[in-house]
Amino acid sequence: MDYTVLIGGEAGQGIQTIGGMLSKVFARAGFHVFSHQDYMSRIRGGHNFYQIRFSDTPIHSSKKTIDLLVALNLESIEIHSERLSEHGMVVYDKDFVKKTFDGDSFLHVPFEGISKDKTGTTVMANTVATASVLGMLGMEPDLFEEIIKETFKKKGEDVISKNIEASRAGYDYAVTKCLKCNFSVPLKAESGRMLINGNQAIGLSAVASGCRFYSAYPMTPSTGIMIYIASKAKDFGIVVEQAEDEISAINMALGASFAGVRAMTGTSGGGFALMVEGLSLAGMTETPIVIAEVQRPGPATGLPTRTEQADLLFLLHAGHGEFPRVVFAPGNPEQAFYLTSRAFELAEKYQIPVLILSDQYLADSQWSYEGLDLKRLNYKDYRIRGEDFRGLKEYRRHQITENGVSPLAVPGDAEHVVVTDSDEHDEDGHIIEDSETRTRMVRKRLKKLDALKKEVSPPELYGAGSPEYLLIGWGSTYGLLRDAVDRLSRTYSIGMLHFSQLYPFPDDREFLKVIVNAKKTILVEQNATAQFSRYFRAETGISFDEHILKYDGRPFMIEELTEEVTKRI
Amino acid sequence: MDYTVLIGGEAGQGIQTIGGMLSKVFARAGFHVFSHQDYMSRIRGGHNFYQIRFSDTPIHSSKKTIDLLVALNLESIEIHSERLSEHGMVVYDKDFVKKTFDGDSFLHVPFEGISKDKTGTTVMANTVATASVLGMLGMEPDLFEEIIKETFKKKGEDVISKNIEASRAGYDYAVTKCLKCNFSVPLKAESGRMLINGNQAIGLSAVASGCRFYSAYPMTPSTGIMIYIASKAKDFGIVVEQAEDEISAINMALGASFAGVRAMTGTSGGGFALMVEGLSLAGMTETPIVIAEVQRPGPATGLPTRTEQADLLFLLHAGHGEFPRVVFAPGNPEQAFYLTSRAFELAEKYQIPVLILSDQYLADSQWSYEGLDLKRLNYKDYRIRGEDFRGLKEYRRHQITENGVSPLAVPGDAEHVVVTDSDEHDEDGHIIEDSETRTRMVRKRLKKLDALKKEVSPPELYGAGSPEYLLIGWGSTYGLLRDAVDRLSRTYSIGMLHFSQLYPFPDDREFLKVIVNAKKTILVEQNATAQFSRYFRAETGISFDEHILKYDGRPFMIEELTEEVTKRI
Amino acid sequence: MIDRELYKGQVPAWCPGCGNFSILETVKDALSELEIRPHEITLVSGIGQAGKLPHYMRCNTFNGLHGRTLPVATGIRLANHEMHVIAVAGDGDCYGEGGNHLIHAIRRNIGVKLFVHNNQIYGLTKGQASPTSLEGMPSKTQPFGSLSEPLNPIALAVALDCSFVARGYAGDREYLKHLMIEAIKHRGFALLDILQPCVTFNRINTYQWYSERVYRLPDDYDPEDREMAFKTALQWGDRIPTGIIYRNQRPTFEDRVPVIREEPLVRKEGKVETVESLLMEFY
Amino acid sequence: MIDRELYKGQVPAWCPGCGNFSILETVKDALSELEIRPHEITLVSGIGQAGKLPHYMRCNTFNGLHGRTLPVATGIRLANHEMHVIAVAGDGDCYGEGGNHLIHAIRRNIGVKLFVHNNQIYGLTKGQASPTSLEGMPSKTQPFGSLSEPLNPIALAVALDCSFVARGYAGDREYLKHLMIEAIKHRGFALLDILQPCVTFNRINTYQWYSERVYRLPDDYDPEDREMAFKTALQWGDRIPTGIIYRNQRPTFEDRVPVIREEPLVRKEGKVETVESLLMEFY
Ligand SMILES: Cc1ncc(C[n+]2csc(CCOP(=O)(O)OP(=O)(O)O)c2C)c(N)n1
Ligand SMILES: Cc1ncc(C[n+]2csc(CCOP(=O)(O)OP(=O)(O)O)c2C)c(N)n1
Ligand code: SF4
Ligand code: SF4
Ligand SMILES: [Mg+2]
Ligand SMILES: [Mg+2]
Repeated sequence: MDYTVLIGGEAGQGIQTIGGMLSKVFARAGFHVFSHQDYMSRIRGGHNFYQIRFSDTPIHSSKKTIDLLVALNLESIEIHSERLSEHGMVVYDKDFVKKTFDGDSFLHVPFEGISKDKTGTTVMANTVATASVLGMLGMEPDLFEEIIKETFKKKGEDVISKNIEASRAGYDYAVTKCLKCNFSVPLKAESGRMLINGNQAIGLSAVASGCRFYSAYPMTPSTGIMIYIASKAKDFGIVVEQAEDEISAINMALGASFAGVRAMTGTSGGGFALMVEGLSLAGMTETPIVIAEVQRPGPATGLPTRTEQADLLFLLHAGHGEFPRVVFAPGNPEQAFYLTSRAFELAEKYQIPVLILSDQYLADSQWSYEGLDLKRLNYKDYRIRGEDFRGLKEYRRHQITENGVSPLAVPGDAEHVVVTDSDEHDEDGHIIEDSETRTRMVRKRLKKLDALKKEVSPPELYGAGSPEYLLIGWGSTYGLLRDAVDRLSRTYSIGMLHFSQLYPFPDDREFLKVIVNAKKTILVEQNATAQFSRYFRAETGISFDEHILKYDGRPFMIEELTEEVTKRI
Repeated sequence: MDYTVLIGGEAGQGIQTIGGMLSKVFARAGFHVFSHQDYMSRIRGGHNFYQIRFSDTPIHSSKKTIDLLVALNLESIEIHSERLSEHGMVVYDKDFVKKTFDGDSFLHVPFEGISKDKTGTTVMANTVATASVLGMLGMEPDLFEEIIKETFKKKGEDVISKNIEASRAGYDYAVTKCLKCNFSVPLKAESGRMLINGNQAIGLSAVASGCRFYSAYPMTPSTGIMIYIASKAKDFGIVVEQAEDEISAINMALGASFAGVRAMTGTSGGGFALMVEGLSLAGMTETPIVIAEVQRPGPATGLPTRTEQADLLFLLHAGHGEFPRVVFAPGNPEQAFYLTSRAFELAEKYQIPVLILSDQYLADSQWSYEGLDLKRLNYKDYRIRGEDFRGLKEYRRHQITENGVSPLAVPGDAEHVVVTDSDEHDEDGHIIEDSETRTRMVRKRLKKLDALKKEVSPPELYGAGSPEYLLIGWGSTYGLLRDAVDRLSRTYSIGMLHFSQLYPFPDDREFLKVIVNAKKTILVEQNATAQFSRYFRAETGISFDEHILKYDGRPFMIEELTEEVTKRI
Repeated sequence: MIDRELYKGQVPAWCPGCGNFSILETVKDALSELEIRPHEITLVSGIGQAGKLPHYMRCNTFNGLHGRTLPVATGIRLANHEMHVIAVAGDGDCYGEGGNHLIHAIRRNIGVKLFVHNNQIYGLTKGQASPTSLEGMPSKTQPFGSLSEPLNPIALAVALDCSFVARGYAGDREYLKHLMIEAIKHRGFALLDILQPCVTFNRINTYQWYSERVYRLPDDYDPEDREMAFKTALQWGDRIPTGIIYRNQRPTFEDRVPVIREEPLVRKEGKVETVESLLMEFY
Repeated sequence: MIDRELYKGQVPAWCPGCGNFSILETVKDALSELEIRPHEITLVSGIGQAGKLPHYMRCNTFNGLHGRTLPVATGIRLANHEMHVIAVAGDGDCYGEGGNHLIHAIRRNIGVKLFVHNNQIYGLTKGQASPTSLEGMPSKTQPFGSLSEPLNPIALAVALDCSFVARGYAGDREYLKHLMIEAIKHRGFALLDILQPCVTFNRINTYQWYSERVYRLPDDYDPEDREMAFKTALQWGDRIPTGIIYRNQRPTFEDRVPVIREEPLVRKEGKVETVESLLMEFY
């Protein structure tokens, strides 16, 4: 079983509500779920959609073919019906769509009518729509009712019971009327799965990793991280501050970090561009900071609500002067969860900026998991505080040590003063100009890279052990590459090499063998210039044989990708 | 003949006045001159120096060995006297230095005393010092008197005659007292040479290339460009605006360019970091702009008055999203002059940002030339104006054409409207979100790179035709590499490959043969991580054998470099 | 009067009922009345709902970055001061991200007109507090509501001696047109802050909220009296004044830059031949 | 009183006679009198001559980027509001490059004290006009002199309802100390603009120029009267007032962020164990 439901309509029609509820039902039922969102940069009108795939076997990407189209307007039918599978169905409310379709594959459900009928208002039309989908799929209505109860808990019994009524009516209507529905969804599993998207995973992990300060300026598609952390600010004692601009956001976070707390900021490409001077400041003052950059297509404003992977080279080299950094690009929410925690760990341990490179596709895609392991997040406080600080005989913020890491103390906790400077400085943190100190300080800072290269894990190899055809990618294409390997491995000896820990390039270069031994290496990227390929050649001198590139702001559908790969084989 | 004069002292003592006058005298006398400056980030006190080398054969770098030290304070003697050549001399005023030196190589000249004596004030001490150097060198005093006349023309006859009197007295004093002086400077040539530094060359070329608008925020070591252009604003009808910050500076320049004039901005690394979002905007709106980035050592504030080449990778990849750019890194003022003009040409022809990457060493170093050829600057107006614009039937700012270049018209000159957008847009410049237009527009913009690769010249090969040892460099190390080749070619088959047109990498890759055939390639760079080497490997897959790196903020002295090269051979 | 059809642009992507519609229509009215043709004006905008306005018109347009309207507008105006230049910005755009440029554009007194669609919210990014949001306004990124005192752009501008300071209201198109016309006719920089209901995200400052409070300044109000203007600027709450709150006649930036006194920069002929003399200075 | 020797730092690299020396000494006086020990205070500075001050003291120091003192200071203060935080900035630093942060720090009313060394010039970069330079002041980068109206930081702050606004003069150390002490004792954001002669580059606003004009506000001046404050703020020319020009008692930002009400953020214990509950929300 492997079905895709697409909910399409105008911004403001409740696509996210329906999509969110349905994915949750599927996950609770124990299925593997993958959803992604496609929306325009406007608040009302236009055309948006939410696509959910669910299956009883693992899946990690979206399909082109859809099985059930929930059309909230006519445009959705016009745009998406050609993607319907053989037994695919369209469910719509002819009053919304203002047209009637007679074909077998069309089911009219009076979303608003039923809502009005049962509850006196049309506001529960989305509940009706959601329930009718479940009815068409032949799933039990109980999980949805459970979710309704949770969702509207704060709104009171009346709202809950009305929604349940509307839901039952929608469900029954669909079950009764959809004679052609031919879906066979297995019974739900013993235990449900969790459902989480990329932004939530980063936010959750930040909270779990002891992030105490988050300052940012709103910018799609990164705002979800801020929203998540803000929602936990009260319970977890976090200061979340919306800064006046991105320059302020990063400098505030650096101030908070200097003062002794774990600090983070998040933005997208244009906002990150404004943070670049601050990034260099983090490098010079050796102030730990975690920065999430959630990419969207550029240049400039570009396509602000869509996806791209075109800021890679920019992030790798951003900032004037030379300083160590770490760049992660998680491939899915699970990796985002573990790597964000690693980002906080490395930022503090090495007193460097750590960048998390995500994108709109990852940010807004939901993945389902059995669970995430909190025990894998090992929290260690690398700062010298209280008694420990007071116990020091002397203190030099930028003391030169063998591995380049100086003691990082919390100012105010002892009588020692903590001094740092954006100018080149001596071990005490005071401004200098002489050649010798400069040289030693440059070496001290860059020395950290030696250890960092060992902290970084090599890429993940998936599929055939020594594949003839090797797909290479990084960041959010992870699921696509895996699914492509799964699909194509029936025919070919094929594997995937996926990079989520991008920089520094790992010391352990064992994995290069797989590349050298492959008959053909095929790079897959969501940009127009094959940036990773360039980075890889800069590190290794090796070029990939083929590039599959996409830069229209939309993610690959799995069929699209496998077709492209097949062409290149 | 190949002498070096070093003037050392505190900030504010007039080092620049003396150094400036002396270099001018040497150049007018027809010698080859090379000078560089070393100064601290303070206005008074500390230790600064100005080093001038002059010779009757071509020279392009500074020597470690100095022949004449003009010490304005004791520290200058302490720091620099160990660099004196065998017959080297120190000239000082024991009242400044507050100590007397008896050695043969020391000459006390009462700079202030003579000035006071002859003119009643001490203000002409610098004139005395300058003249005494000329006396010691055994040069004629006439050129200096000519220069005094020009310099003080506006201040009136009295100032001129007093300065000349002071100068004669200083000159005579030195000639009479310096019995050990043993310099043999040839007679002056028929015609003098011009003397120009990197910042002036960029500024001069901007004016000559029709730059009409320069907006910037002051930042050492780039401010000299702004000062030069500002000094010509009145005569050449240029608007020079000091913006409130660098973000404003670049956006203003883009506005002016959109409105129809050639526009430029300049800054150093930290200021450039703030311009990165604007750079991306130039890319998206296809607005021509020239940006000079005059590097200093980073990260952050670093060493604000010193030199480094550590922003290369940053500039090559700066900006979110993908768009074409050109990056030049002139090797000397002459190249700066021609390449700045080329920058304006290419920026307008292809409607792209063009970056000129300089550094403090180039900015403040003076080179001497017979002349610069204005005819090599071919000025062509690529904008559609007036009649031409009015004559168009229709107009689309971002029209898709075969080579990716759209018509660039001056808004207001015709009834057609000119529309551009930082969002992805259609040919008319209006915001779009669809996949097809996006893809076409990305291709259109990147298409320009094909032609640009042909506009760019391959690197300059100097020395042996097919050298065994090949020095590789870019930007301001040009003179050093050439001089090193000259020095070492007596012993080795050695050559230089120097890149001044960095990006795009030229289509014509003939020159790679020299690299492949060399026994050893040695990269010379002023940074700690061999950035050019990384860039080169990204482009070609080729790695260099050796790296000579310097990152203390000071330029190489030629002896230092040849010694290092010899070690690596 | 020019036919308003001449300014017709793309179909707006704003929410039905948004206050931006009336601002858009009023801009057209004002231009039509002033007989400024589409190619004689450049609209500069940033990113936000307000920033989309120029696309819904037909005229020269530079739709740049969020927060950077004023520098771009300044550059355009310096290059061609015969061009009318209007910067269209959101409150986040102009008072948040771009706050610094506002201060310095006011100081320059450059002949750019700034129309701020002040909806007291970040519209396009879905409802975060803006610098003008009321204290305590809750949002998803402000866990404890907006904690800062709202920015008073009018008081700020009066304090900086801005040469034209006005407030309009999207719900009073007639008066808004008058203010736009006065702003455009004014020599020097003009700030026109326009109260604009955002029907989707701002549930506090609604049409009703504004309509109950907004009033037109009386005819005998003297905008040249700076202290009075400051007092008026501080009025915010039960009564919100609209009109020209402050105005003075100080010289414009264009007046003070000698090189553009005779003709716009964009029309100056190059004098490349005279560059020869510059070369000589280096000998 | 704490021994001033405790604050002794590096040897200043300022020009002899620079007004910064007396500001430096006065900062030490004020801290000593307030008995704030070096580790109990963090000085945050940017780049410029003023920005070097913390190096010439001994205390916690974050000498960051040009223009970015206030965001860093805000971050420090939010993370640890038991720390005294003073931002030391130049006029270019704070009113030019960093103008936007000033506006928003004032709105936040965060307990950071901003001391601006206002020498009406860019000192460290050798004499370009700053936002407070007098109109017409010539410089090498302003071919026609400074063409903008000088920024009046006091009026700006009063307009933004800054909770403490004062002007001091480097040539009147006694009074300057008083103002510094009052600023530090004030709850909330304090702007102290300090007139500081730059003996090398500013040949207009010299010690003499200031001394002839500067006067102390009379004892009966009421800084709580905002309109009066605005009037006083506009005084600039023959008579330049120094003293606390405006003050109010509005709540501070720290007061309004609930999570730090009980203890500073930096001393909060992590509750990683309770994260388990967050995970459950995703099922
Ligand atoms: C540098 C940068 N930061 C953030 C954004 C995201 N962004 C787009 S519009 C906007 C705010 C919109 O609010 P406002 O300016 O008030 O305009 P409105 O939509 O309310 O008209 C933001 C934060 C951006 N485009 N660029
Ligand atoms: C981003 C950035 N732009 C420019 C500079 C160069 N810069 C250093 S100090 C300074 C101005 C100094 O003036 P001010 O802030 O008034 O301080 P002062 O030296 O007068 O005390 C400038 C422009 C910089 N360091 N960083
Ligand atoms: S979100 Fe608000 S401001 Fe934006 S279009 Fe909708 S109503 Fe208007
Ligand atoms: S340049 Fe001016 S501000 Fe800077 S140290 Fe010298 S006198 Fe002081
Ligand atoms: Mg708004
Ligand atoms: Mg200053």
